[in-house]
Amino acid sequence: MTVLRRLSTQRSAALALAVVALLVLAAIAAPVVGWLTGNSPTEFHGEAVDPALGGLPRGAAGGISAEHWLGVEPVNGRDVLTRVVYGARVSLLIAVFATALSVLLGTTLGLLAGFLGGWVDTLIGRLMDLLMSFPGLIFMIALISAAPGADRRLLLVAVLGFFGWPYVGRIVRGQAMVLARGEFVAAARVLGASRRALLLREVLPNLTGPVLVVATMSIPACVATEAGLSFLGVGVQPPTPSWGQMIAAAVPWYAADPVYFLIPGAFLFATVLAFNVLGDAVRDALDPRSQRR
Amino acid sequence: ASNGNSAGDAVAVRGGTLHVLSSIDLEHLDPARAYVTSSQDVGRLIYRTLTTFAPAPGPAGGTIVPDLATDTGRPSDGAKTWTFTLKEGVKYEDGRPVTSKDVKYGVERTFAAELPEGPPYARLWLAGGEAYKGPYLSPAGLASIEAPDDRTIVFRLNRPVSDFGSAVSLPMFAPVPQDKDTGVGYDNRPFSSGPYKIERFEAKKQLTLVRNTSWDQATDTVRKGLPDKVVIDLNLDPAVVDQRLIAGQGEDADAVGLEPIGPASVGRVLNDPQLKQRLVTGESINTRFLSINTKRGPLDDVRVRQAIAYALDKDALRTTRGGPIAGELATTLLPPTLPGHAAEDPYPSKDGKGDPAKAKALLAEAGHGAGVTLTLDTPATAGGKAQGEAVQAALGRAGITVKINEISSSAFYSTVGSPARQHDLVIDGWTPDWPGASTYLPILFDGRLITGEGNNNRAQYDSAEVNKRLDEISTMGDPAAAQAAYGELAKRIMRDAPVVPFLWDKAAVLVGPNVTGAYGHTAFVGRLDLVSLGLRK
Amino acid sequence: MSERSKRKVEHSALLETRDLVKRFPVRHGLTRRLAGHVTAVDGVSLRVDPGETLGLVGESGCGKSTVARLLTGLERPSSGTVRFAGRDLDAPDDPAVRRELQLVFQDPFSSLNPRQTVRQILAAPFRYQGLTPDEPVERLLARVGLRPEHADRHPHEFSGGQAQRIGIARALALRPKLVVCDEPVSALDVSVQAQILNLLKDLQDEYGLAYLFIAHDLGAVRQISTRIAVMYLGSVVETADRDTLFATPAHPYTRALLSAVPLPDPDTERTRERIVLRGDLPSPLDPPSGCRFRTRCPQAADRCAAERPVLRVLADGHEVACHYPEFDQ
Amino acid sequence: MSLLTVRDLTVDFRSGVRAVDGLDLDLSAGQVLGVVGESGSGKSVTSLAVLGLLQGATVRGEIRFDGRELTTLDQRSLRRLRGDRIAMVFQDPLSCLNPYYSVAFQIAEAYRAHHRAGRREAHKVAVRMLERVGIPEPERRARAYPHEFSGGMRQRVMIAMALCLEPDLLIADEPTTALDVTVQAQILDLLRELRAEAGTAIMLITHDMGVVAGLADQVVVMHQGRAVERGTVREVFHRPQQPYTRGLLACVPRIDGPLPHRLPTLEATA
Amino acid sequence: MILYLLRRLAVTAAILVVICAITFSIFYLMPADPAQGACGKACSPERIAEIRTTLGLDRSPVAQFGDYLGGIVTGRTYGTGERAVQCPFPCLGFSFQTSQPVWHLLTDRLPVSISIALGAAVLWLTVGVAAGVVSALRRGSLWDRAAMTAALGGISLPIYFTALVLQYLLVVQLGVLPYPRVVPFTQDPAGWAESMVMPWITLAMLYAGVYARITRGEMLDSLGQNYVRTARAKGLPERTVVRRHALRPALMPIVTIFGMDLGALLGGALITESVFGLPGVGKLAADAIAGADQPVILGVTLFAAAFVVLANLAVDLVYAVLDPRVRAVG
Ligand SMILES: Nc1ncnc2c1ncn2[C@@H]1O[C@H](COP(=O)(O)OP(=O)(O)OP(=O)(O)O)[C@@H](O)[C@H]1O
Ligand SMILES: Nc1ncnc2c1ncn2[C@@H]1O[C@H](COP(=O)(O)OP(=O)(O)OP(=O)(O)O)[C@@H](O)[C@H]1O
Ligand SMILES: [Mg+2]
Ligand SMILES: [Mg+2]
Ligand code: NI
Repeated sequence: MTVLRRLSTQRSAALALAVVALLVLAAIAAPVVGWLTGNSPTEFHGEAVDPALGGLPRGAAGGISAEHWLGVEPVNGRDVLTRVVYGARVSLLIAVFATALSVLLGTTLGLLAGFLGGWVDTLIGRLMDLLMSFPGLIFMIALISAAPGADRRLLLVAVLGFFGWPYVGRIVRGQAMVLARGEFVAAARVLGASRRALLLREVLPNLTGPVLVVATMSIPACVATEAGLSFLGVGVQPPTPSWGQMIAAAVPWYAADPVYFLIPGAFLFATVLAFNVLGDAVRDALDPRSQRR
Repeated sequence: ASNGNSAGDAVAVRGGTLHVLSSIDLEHLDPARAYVTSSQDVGRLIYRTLTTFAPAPGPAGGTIVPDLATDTGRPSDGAKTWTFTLKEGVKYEDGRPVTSKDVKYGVERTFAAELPEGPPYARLWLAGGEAYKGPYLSPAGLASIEAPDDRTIVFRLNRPVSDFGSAVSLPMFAPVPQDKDTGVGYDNRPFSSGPYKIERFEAKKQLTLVRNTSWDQATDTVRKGLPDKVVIDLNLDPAVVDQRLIAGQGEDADAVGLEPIGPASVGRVLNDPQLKQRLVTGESINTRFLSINTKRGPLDDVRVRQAIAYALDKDALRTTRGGPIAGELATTLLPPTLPGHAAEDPYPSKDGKGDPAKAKALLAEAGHGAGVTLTLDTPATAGGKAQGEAVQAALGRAGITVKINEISSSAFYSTVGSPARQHDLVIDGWTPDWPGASTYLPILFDGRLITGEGNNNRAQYDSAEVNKRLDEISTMGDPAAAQAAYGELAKRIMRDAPVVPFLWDKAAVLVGPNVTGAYGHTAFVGRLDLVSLGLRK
Repeated sequence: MSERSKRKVEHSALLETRDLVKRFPVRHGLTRRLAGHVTAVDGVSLRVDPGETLGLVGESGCGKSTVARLLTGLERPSSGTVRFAGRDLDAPDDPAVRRELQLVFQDPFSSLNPRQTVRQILAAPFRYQGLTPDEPVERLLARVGLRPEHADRHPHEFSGGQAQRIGIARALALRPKLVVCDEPVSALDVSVQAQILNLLKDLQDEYGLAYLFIAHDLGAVRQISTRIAVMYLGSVVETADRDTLFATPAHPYTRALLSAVPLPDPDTERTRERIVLRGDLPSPLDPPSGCRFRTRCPQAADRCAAERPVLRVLADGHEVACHYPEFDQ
Repeated sequence: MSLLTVRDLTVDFRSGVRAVDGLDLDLSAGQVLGVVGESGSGKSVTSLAVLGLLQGATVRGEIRFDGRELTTLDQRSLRRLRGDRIAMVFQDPLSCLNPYYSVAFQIAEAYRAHHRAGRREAHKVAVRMLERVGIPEPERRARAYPHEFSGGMRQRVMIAMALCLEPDLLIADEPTTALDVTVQAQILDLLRELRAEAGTAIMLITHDMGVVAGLADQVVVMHQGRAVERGTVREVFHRPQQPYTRGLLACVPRIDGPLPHRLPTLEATA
Repeated sequence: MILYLLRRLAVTAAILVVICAITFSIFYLMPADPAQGACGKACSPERIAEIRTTLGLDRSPVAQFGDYLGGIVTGRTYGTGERAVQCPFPCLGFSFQTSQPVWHLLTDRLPVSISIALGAAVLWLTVGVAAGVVSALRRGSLWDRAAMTAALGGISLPIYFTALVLQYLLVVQLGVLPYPRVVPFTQDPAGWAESMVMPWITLAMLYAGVYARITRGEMLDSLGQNYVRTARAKGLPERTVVRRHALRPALMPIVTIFGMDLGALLGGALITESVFGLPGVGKLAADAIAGADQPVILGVTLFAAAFVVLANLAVDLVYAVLDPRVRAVG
């Protein structure tokens, strides 16, 4: 919690925290936003678009109006604002769960590798090398399209988490290795601590800092990758909105209806930026020596 | 439909480089394997077939005219034997004459398992075709194709086929000299008998055609061969193709699109009079429909299917494809561009926007007042997604919950073509291989042709009455009567609502300001007929 | 204690090592090629009697810390034995043995877990041993001169000297018989050094502890030790009673070492005779043949290169490993 | 004549720490000034302030070197002075040598910063300097990298680097603290020799009273940024005026003399 | 050293085989049936079976995998008899879709990918490193804060977003650049550069941000090193101090990351190439996945992985050359 306090004293970090909080709030309160604006994320508004012009939204700036605050989607006239807030739910949830998965896997395996060393380290190290030399995106697409029946959201979480853990693992392994050689671990060993106790009581608590930093950094990476995957055609199933899904749908329209393209893009950018700023700030807060700011 | 800008001041000049911009890949150049429209359209520049489509806009384009052959074929033996005579003076790119043996060899190649993808007619119709494995395994050849001399070729069929003369317009009836056959490799470099030969082909990237100097305009009534060079850029981003053509600058002034413009470009083009002038709209013989799996759940009840037919918002579906420019809302199976079309609207709604009330009533009558839940298979493409959502929204109004099952586009056809793996609904469509219903209704609605894999009858529609009628029509000697009979049968099928037609396609293609002779061709689903294009100087 | 009485209790040595050897593989460069083995500890035999302090001195890299790690089970010997309180220490994780043999580290901060409070750190020995603390943390703190309110602070809130006190308190928690102190004062300021040395002495007086006190600072060793062993390149070259060692060092290395320590007195410092050794400590990867010290020894002879001297008794309690020990002085 | 005069030197760090607080120093040419004090007493900061190498700190007071006021000198002139007339040897020789360059390069670099000299010539100077500070086989060892040297040899390299320009003043900040006593004795011998030969003035910073006793002419004892005691080495060691100095001398355990059961401690730092 | 290289190469090969095996098995799970795809819209089950045989899909997966690996090492022959097709070393098979040798497809597209990757790399290295160095030297200044904010922004921008916004501004609105198309460098260097500018900027926006941040951090680190203080104490000009004593060590980690990024980029500029429709290896991969073109996906995956692994090896070797501490004791 001291970390949180230190964060709030930094202006940029406080701002980023506010943005993230606002987004989370919007995501949670998505139905409220729908109710306020009187729109649902899946309802078509044929009257808001002009079929004769290929479904271009009627009115200026992508059909921004009193009913549709951020305009409507071309072709089907769905409300962009409602879809953006519902999309935030999906995108953030996937990112958070994927991060949780990769942190769990990465911490466990990285800890074991770094602490136990020897063949365990070799094995896990090789596994991480292997996973990191995979062309990840190609693989994610292939894996997701290989399992067509499953729930895409779970699949995305699984795939993002699975390909993300080596990055956590590498950092944890390095730290655990240093810590395992450290004198306070030696002290505990001299006192007769079991391996389990060494791992859980002495080493693990000292990893919370780096893990927290990679986790904060991993969330925006997951949001962006999820969007990228949607862009490449393997996102969540329609009509569930996600930001990547929306951007992907808007790509052909970027010249005809730039507003439609810019809005989910801007949300995505703001989110990723906010998390990145936050990640930096967390790192600085945890590491007083850091002279980054 | 506009006939493009070929009229007026257009002065077609020989020479120049024509650019063709395509957002997809030419699947195959090998005539044995070419079966998609763009391959056929491009193929016409490279090789000649026994007959071919007339190079003309509108319904005239559906007419079959002689190409390699001197006429459209002479049937005998009750249309079970077809004889063609080759024109004199038709030469390959190396100057040697095209012989009937090459045509025979070309057809035989299509039997080889290495060269799949092509149309099935040779295998289905030629006597002894079922057992033949292609020239690589049986070099002796197929006896039912005879080449008594260099200019005569005779096909012996296992059944009467009244429109075999149309069938031989397919690329698989193009000549292939045996010594030039490189098997699978032929796909990259087919030997030219047409006005252009291949200079360079990089799959999914670019095809460069240069003039075949051995080609003689005098032997060819179809192709104009105006540009010196044709460069086809493949696999471009569709939006980029549209934007380049809209800008029409530099080389792009000499460019045409191979595919219709995307929905996102429609507004820009139609709002700009100058651009609108460069938009060429062609009619097509393609019909789009929603297939309803008649074998599953509540869908075996005709009232449920009819409810879907009423509920479907055809207009919304059309909007996903670009609005009115993409075609007319369909009410029948056979489009007006096909002989045998008979106008009717068995499931009417205002402006084609669907009639949810009627649909609800029908559902209630069928005992599904509480609603039903169905699964729609769509390809995981932007278009598939948009159409799926339109179906979902429209049927949702009538209390039908639709779940969308996205399938990667590579797996899409094998999934929906497998009765075991397909779900309830699928957005579908069909283009006959030549104008007429004979390569349409029998393939799609003959219940006896339902197969475990590669199934085309995605409604799994199997009506003894319809099957019987299909057999009767296939033996009709008079093509006109047969087409009329197909028209009536189509109406009959619509009563059972196994499919809900929603769009009779049109294609709106952009051409560069410097291009002449552009028109949409029915046989190429309304896209440009490449053989007539030329450049202004 | 007189020399004589010490002889008598020989059979009841608290800690005794015999020919301890520890080799480490050394890898180098990009290829991580095995460059050879460092023999960090090369046949060390030591004994520590109950209640005494054995000082272990030597220059950096001579293997002092490795000895400490071998004794406390942090490292397994390549060969040789350790006997502690009459038992062979070959089961290094035997908690009961561990309890009586504790370690104090050089760097007071890195030996304390930064995430734990002092209370947690001082409770750890009991938790790891599965015991219930027999005295409150505050008592333990008081024993090393800290105040009760220090219990709930984190290590970084202390000065170096205070942190070292916590380390000592942790080592004392289980009431060990022997505490190995690996350079416990090297990282501290001179004024704090004195305090810690005094504390260690007080604790020894109070609890009858024995120490193995490792240092490179001869002054500190002299201050606290009863007996002193001098190490050079992995081996003990001389062992003697404190006063004997400082008065009559027999090994040339010991003599050089003593003469090199600067004395804080301008007059003596400027006039006394100095033995300045040539060169550096040889690489333990490739030690010299025979006597390890011969490359820097002012009186090396041929024999020194051929034959490795073993520790031999020079006088009562005075052992030296040299072919030509100095008897005079 | 005084070579270096420091008057009322005060250094404040941005963090609010006053590291040096009104310090006066005097050092004559060819003399050795010992600056002793405990960790954090401001010894290193003082030396850096003299060279103008302090960053993020405000330096007030006077630093006169050879008649020139250094605190107001422009960067260019100050740079010319560094290395050329005032050289410095730091405490931890490993981290003070750049691991990416050979030792000869690093010595030659210093030479070339102040002399017009070709690479080859500078290299020769470097080899000569290495030989002078007692590195065996200087020709061969010149091409070696710092990590291939032992601690004592690295410190010799540092000294060679400092002396290659024959400076008037050598500031040695704990030159032997990281070294073993036997090696320390070698380095101190080297410094003694250099001073005798070249007459270089040395400001010797250390916390080891013994080192000062053996080498210094004048001594300044620092405590919390101030000079608490100053005088000739004899005065300070034999008749210390301040209790702090007395404590400092007494609390260090010695290898000679009487052995107290408990060491006296400095109360101030408890 | 030779032995070491051989060992590393062996490990590399082993990793590639494992990657190959995993990729192979994943495409076994994929629902798309290449035979079905090849059969076209008018197809019979018998025909499908026939095609399966010719494609070798009826053999056991293990046997197919064996054939595949064998093909890479020794080349292999497809089909039998008169129409047998020789696929020379290194045979990665033929594309199901285009019947072209995969190796040929890859080498065909590599120039485009290399153009994109190298050009972008030059851009981001110069911009990123320069910005990072200046920021580090003027820590806390307005420039520093502006540069770091920009860097963070660059990092947070999704590639396709940057790409399309650039395209919208530069091409659609301002018309200063043409739509990206393939112009071989050898034919028309100016056109080549023009067509590559947007992909370069797009990638450089992202990576320059990353590199600026890394450079700044590393520079701050090395500027705080004692040897930098030594260099200043020697009286070296500040420029020399920065260049020689601060930048050089700071570049070491950058070299590492750069090697890995470049390796990854060559095999995987998936999104950039897709957005700009440039037919490089990444686009090849995207298309192959969309078309379930198993041999091509396998080929690209292996190729990309090989790049990453070899880049790692190269980085290690470069490290050994640059860092005397590693170079030592060879
Ligand atoms: N884990 C290890 N792997 C390889 N070599 C080691 C290891 N531990 C110690 N060494 C080597 O063994 C020798 C003795 O090291 P040790 O730490 O015991 O010396 P020390 O006397 O404690 O030195 P110091 O006074 O610097 O603490 C050194 O040369 C050291 O490099
Ligand atoms: N860059 C800096 N920023 C802030 N405070 C500093 C900085 N450098 C030194 N100080 C502070 O200045 C004081 C004097 O430090 P200095 O390094 O001069 O001590 P010292 O006498 O050299 O000690 P040591 O014997 O440990 O080297 C210390 O309190 C230290 O914390
Ligand atoms: Mg040690
Ligand atoms: Mg200092
Ligand atoms: Ni010391």
